Amino acid sequence: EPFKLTVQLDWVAEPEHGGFYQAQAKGYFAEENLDVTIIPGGPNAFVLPKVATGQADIGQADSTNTLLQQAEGLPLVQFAAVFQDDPSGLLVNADSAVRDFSDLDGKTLIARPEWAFLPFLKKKYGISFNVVPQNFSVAAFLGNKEAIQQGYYIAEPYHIVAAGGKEPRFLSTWDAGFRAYAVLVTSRKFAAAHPEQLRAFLRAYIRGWRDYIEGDPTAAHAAMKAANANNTDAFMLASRQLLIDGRLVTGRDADGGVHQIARLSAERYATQIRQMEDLEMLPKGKVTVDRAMTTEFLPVQ
Amino acid sequence: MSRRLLNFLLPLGTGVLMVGIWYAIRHGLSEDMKFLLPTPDEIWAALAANSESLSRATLNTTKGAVLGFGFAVVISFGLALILSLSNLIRASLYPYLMILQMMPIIVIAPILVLWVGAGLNSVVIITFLICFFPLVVNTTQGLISTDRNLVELFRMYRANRWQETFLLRVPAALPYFFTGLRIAAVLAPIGALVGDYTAGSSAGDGGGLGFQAIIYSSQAKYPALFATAAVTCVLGFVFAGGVHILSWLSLSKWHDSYHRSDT
Amino acid sequence: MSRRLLNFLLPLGTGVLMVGIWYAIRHGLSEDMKFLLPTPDEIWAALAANSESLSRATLNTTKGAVLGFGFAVVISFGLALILSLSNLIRASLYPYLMILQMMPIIVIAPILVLWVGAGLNSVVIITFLICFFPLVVNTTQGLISTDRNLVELFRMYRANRWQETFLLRVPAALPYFFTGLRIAAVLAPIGALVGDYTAGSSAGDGGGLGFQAIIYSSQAKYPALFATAAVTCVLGFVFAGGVHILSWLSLSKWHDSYHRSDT
Amino acid sequence: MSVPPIVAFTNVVKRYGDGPVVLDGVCFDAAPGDFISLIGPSGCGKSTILRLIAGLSPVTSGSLTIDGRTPEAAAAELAFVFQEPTLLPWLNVGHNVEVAQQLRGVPAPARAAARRRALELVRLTGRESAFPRQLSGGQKMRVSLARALTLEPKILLLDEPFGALDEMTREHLNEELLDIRQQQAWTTFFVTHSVAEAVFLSNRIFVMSANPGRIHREVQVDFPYPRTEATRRSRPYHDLVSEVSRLLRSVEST
Amino acid sequence: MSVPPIVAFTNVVKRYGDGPVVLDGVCFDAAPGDFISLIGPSGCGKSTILRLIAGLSPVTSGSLTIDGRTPEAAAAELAFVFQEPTLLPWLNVGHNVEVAQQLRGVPAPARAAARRRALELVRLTGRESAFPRQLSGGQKMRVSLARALTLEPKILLLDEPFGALDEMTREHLNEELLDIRQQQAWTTFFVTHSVAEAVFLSNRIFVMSANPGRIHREVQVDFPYPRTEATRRSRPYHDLVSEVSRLLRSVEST
Ligand SMILES: Nc1ncnc2c1ncn2[C@@H]1O[C@H](COP(=O)(O)OP(=O)(O)OP(=O)(O)O)[C@@H](O)[C@H]1O
Ligand SMILES: Nc1ncnc2c1ncn2[C@@H]1O[C@H](COP(=O)(O)OP(=O)(O)OP(=O)(O)O)[C@@H](O)[C@H]1O
Ligand SMILES: [Mg+2]
Ligand SMILES: [Mg+2]
Repeated sequence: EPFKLTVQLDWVAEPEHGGFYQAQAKGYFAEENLDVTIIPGGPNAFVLPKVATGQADIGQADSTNTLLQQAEGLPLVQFAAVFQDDPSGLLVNADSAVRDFSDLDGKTLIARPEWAFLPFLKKKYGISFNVVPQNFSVAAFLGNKEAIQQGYYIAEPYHIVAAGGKEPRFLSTWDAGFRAYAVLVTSRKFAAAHPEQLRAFLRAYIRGWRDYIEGDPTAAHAAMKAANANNTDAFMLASRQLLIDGRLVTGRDADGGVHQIARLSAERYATQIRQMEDLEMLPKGKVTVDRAMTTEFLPVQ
Repeated sequence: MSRRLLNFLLPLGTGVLMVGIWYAIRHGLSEDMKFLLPTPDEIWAALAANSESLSRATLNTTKGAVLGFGFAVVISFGLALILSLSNLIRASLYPYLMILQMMPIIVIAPILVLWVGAGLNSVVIITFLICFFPLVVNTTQGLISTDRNLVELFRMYRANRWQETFLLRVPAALPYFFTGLRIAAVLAPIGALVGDYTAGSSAGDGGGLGFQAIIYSSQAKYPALFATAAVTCVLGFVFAGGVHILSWLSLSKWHDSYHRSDT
Repeated sequence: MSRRLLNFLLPLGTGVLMVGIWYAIRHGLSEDMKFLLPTPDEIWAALAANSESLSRATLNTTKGAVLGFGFAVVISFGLALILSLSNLIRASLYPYLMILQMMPIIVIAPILVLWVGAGLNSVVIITFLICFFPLVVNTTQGLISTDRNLVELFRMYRANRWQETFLLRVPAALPYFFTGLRIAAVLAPIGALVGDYTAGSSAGDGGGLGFQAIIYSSQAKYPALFATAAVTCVLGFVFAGGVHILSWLSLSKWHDSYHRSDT
Repeated sequence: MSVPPIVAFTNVVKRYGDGPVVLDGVCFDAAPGDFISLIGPSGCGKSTILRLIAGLSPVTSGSLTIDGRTPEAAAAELAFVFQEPTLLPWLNVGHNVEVAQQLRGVPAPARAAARRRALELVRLTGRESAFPRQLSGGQKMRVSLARALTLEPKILLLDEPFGALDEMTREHLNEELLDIRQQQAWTTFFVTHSVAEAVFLSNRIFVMSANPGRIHREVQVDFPYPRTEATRRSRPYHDLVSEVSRLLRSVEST
Repeated sequence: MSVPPIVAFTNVVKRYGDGPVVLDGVCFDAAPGDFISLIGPSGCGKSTILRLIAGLSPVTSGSLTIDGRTPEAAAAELAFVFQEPTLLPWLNVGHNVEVAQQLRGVPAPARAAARRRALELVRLTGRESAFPRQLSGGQKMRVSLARALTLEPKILLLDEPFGALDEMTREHLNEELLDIRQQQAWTTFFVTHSVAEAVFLSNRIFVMSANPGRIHREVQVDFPYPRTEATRRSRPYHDLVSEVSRLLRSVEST
């Protein structure tokens, strides 16, 4: 009898969830004897509290936010990467004078106020700027040539162009040395109780991603369209292409490649934790690498 | 006759004026801002183009709004009856009702989602929370504003609590009650919308209008976004229209608000 | 005497009861859900720990709430005066006021931000939009519910519009007006909060309570999040307290709602 | 007294809140079947006495018992026509008349019969479906009276029920009142400004003085019931009316 | 007629909405200074006539002019005591009395003097700061009367102003009314149910019949003004009272 497992997404079904949907559509989960239910997210998916309280078994989130919530005592563990780098970054108009992070000094940024990257930028570049909340809208960006807005590398640029705007320039977090992951998390309880199922899940998930970016994405796209009527083929294809070109799944570093899919690096976590401790976002010593993440469910290389 | 004509013409006139202003503002906007304010025909087109997902979303939001509004009416009515009993009860309970109303949705949403699950349940509760307060406050005020002479009449005939409440205070409170209802009717659809995008779920049949609004907004589909808003307004008008009719049926025969001068 | 004592004890009693229920619910929550509902003392500690940023945020939100509420009172009063003039004017304007109220904030926020800039301006406008409708509806209903005999008295003495309005209709509408005010007072702080997290700005002194709430919420700092909510409630209580006092001063001498029975 | 009093005032003092003394040391016993008229200057406390009996307002000091009980406990057997017509604006005339019986739990069919009788008595048959705001002042007062007459109370309190009525309707109602009283044997308290009416209707008249309100003098009216047009034309009747008028004048000019 | 009429009814018909005919073919002219009493059964349209004159309600057909103008245009020179005391509940007695003058734009110091005079007249000096809900029925009516008396109107409409008052206050006010009238020369329309009062005060009495309301008969009262206690005791006065009473009875029994 297949093992039932629920996955809570952070947003509505889009190519950033390609790995899940391809694995689901192609039956990879079933082959591992898993019965996976994918719950689409949205503007307020509350992924981490849901996983922490057992309302979902696995969730997708970003590593910084997860570290913060782990520091507050949520019994979570990060156990695989979705993206080797969190694709959240800053969008500026193509012909804006802002080319570099240091140019942000004194500017106004439209971003989620809670985004850890913001204090990081201030500290690293010794700059200051003003933050206005981003409400999932690109209006301000389209309406104001000077706007600087938080966006998702594989989504907002496409919509801006589709709405008649010029292709924006993307200032990425990784270029600033802020190496956050998009990750999968589960609760400590679930990890302790079902290690084999998590391993099986990751095997199928990695297969799914690999198949999605290297093979034919039609199956995943059909499934995502069914889950989210707002998806168009054009968008999904473009988004997938950005995801491939940006090497988000496979890794941008020299050692990148399909073997890197879902891998997490303890060293990068150590760096991230140190950075956040320096920013006083995390109390010193409150979160340790081995409490925060584990690689034990990833396939052995 | 001519007055009856005016009754149609004036609202029509302001309607035309509003659309005129709309076009004028749009005309005045610089070229690269125009997208912010789609024209009514663009909105209409978007409505047609997205009719399938919008009608599904509308159905979901309507469910949330109707249920939330319904619970708000019933529960607030009961609460108002209790609150109207005495000053002391008001002093004891009112602060907690205020807290219920003042709890930011952002605080409530995660608790709700974890407790009753994202989706219709949460949407109904949030709609309820947004609608119930104006109803409680108005109905209570109506119940305690009953003409003292009439109250004495009932006391004198030793009306029991039930009779005093339902034969006297409730009918006397109707003008206030309908005022609250008029407010709540307009809050119900936005309540459901807010509920939807703070604690809705796209699972199953794809969320309601709040979900759609966020998606359209994030995809810069402004005509569709405005179409969503338009649908919300229509929903609100249907609610308000219902309240209007009920109010007319209950009050027009006797209440001074329906009789400005005699002829 | 003993009644006066009861006047303190009963509210205190329900207060204790509420805190009891709070602890009971928390106690009943499974271990891994407890973080969702911090205890009052945890909230208090978070309040103390974050006092600096919270007090700055409170100041900002208070500004937004006071200004938004103030504009709502003044403008809705003026609007109600216009709406009370005739049925025809109501039929012509009311739908647009409803639309104003029903426009989802999510549609308005980006437009506002582009138009008046994020920050205090936008927060004030959003607070205004959230507060003004209950005020307009209640005040209008009050103005048109004036006792017909008194209206005839004024007509007979050929009172001009100004006199009929300010010497008759406005005082007669006070019970309704204060009912609206009681609702708006509670909506003002949450209005400012919503305004803050949809169109606020961290410029200068770092945003208001809405900003803080988002940050605390996303970081699972629940005690601090509840502390934010508590501060919002206190703000609301201050507003409501002010309205309560005003209402008492204006109505206690003559309105039936303050005279249940004579002694 | 052989029969125990149905209403007993002993040294009753009444103040509203911390206002001046409105009634001061009011003492009297009313026997079952008494028809007591209260006359006196405006503001002397006539309505207040009725309100105390009805239990609408507590006495400040002294004691007041109805049938040996407190007014609150007793008043199930009481009907009151207030000085101002107190109609429910959302009910039509018919329903307004029925409402007192409804409060007493009388079932709807029985109510309809009483309603028709009472409306006929006050000559408002055919106005059942009018709303209070469509009535003249006197019509409203008559509806209010009809409402009280649908009950068969032990104590009937009438606060100037005929003040707004023309003489003929007034006389008609005076006679009807005495008629029904013969059958139902109420104890009646009747406030009026017409001395003639008081003398015609009552067996006892309390002439009150004001500031503070006191029962200045009680006048016994010994004409036998039933009283008729003939009573009205009799010499002793006219003499008594003159005497009470003189009493009233003496009270008011002090 | 040499003097042009100040109030002229020509074939006035009145219906409220699509209700029955309330007034049917009412015709009369009132000369300046006339004191006209309206008597008739309850619901015959007395209050309606006053409301038409005050411009509170439009005539359904026929014509009605005040000083040659429409009632709406003329009414700045009019005072009206409604059948029910119509006080602003949020104002104390003093302010309620002043409000009519305030509407006429009289400055505050002048108002205070008129208020004091009027309150003294209705014997309510010292109750300035009471609120309407603290007054007795007769006191409310007197405040309402005092309010009208602060004006110096050309036309005074009084709808049973003394119905709720005791005889002595009533006579006192009757005499005061005639006194002030000597100085101010109002045209007065006076609704009353007391034939004696009507005869004492007026120079013309309209006896009305009901269903539909009509002026059944006009009675001239030729006693010279000023009228006094002596008038009240005179033979012709008593005869006229009896005659009018008879008229009224005949009207009502049809
Ligand atoms: N607003 C109204 N709508 C409908 N009918 C009305 C209205 N006002 C009065 N009527 C009717 O018109 C008739 C005359 O009323 P009006 O008040 O003039 O009588 P009245 O002579 O003053 O009687 P009363 O002595 O009882 O005061 C009555 O039958 C009454 O029912
Ligand atoms: N609710 C109240 N609060 C304060 N004072 C009151 C109240 N009701 C009545 N009074 C005062 O008590 C006194 C007696 O009032 P009451 O109504 O009994 O007089 P009344 O004899 O019925 O007069 P009238 O003939 O004018 O109706 C009056 O001076 C009045 O002002
Ligand atoms: Mg009285
Ligand atoms: Mg009348």
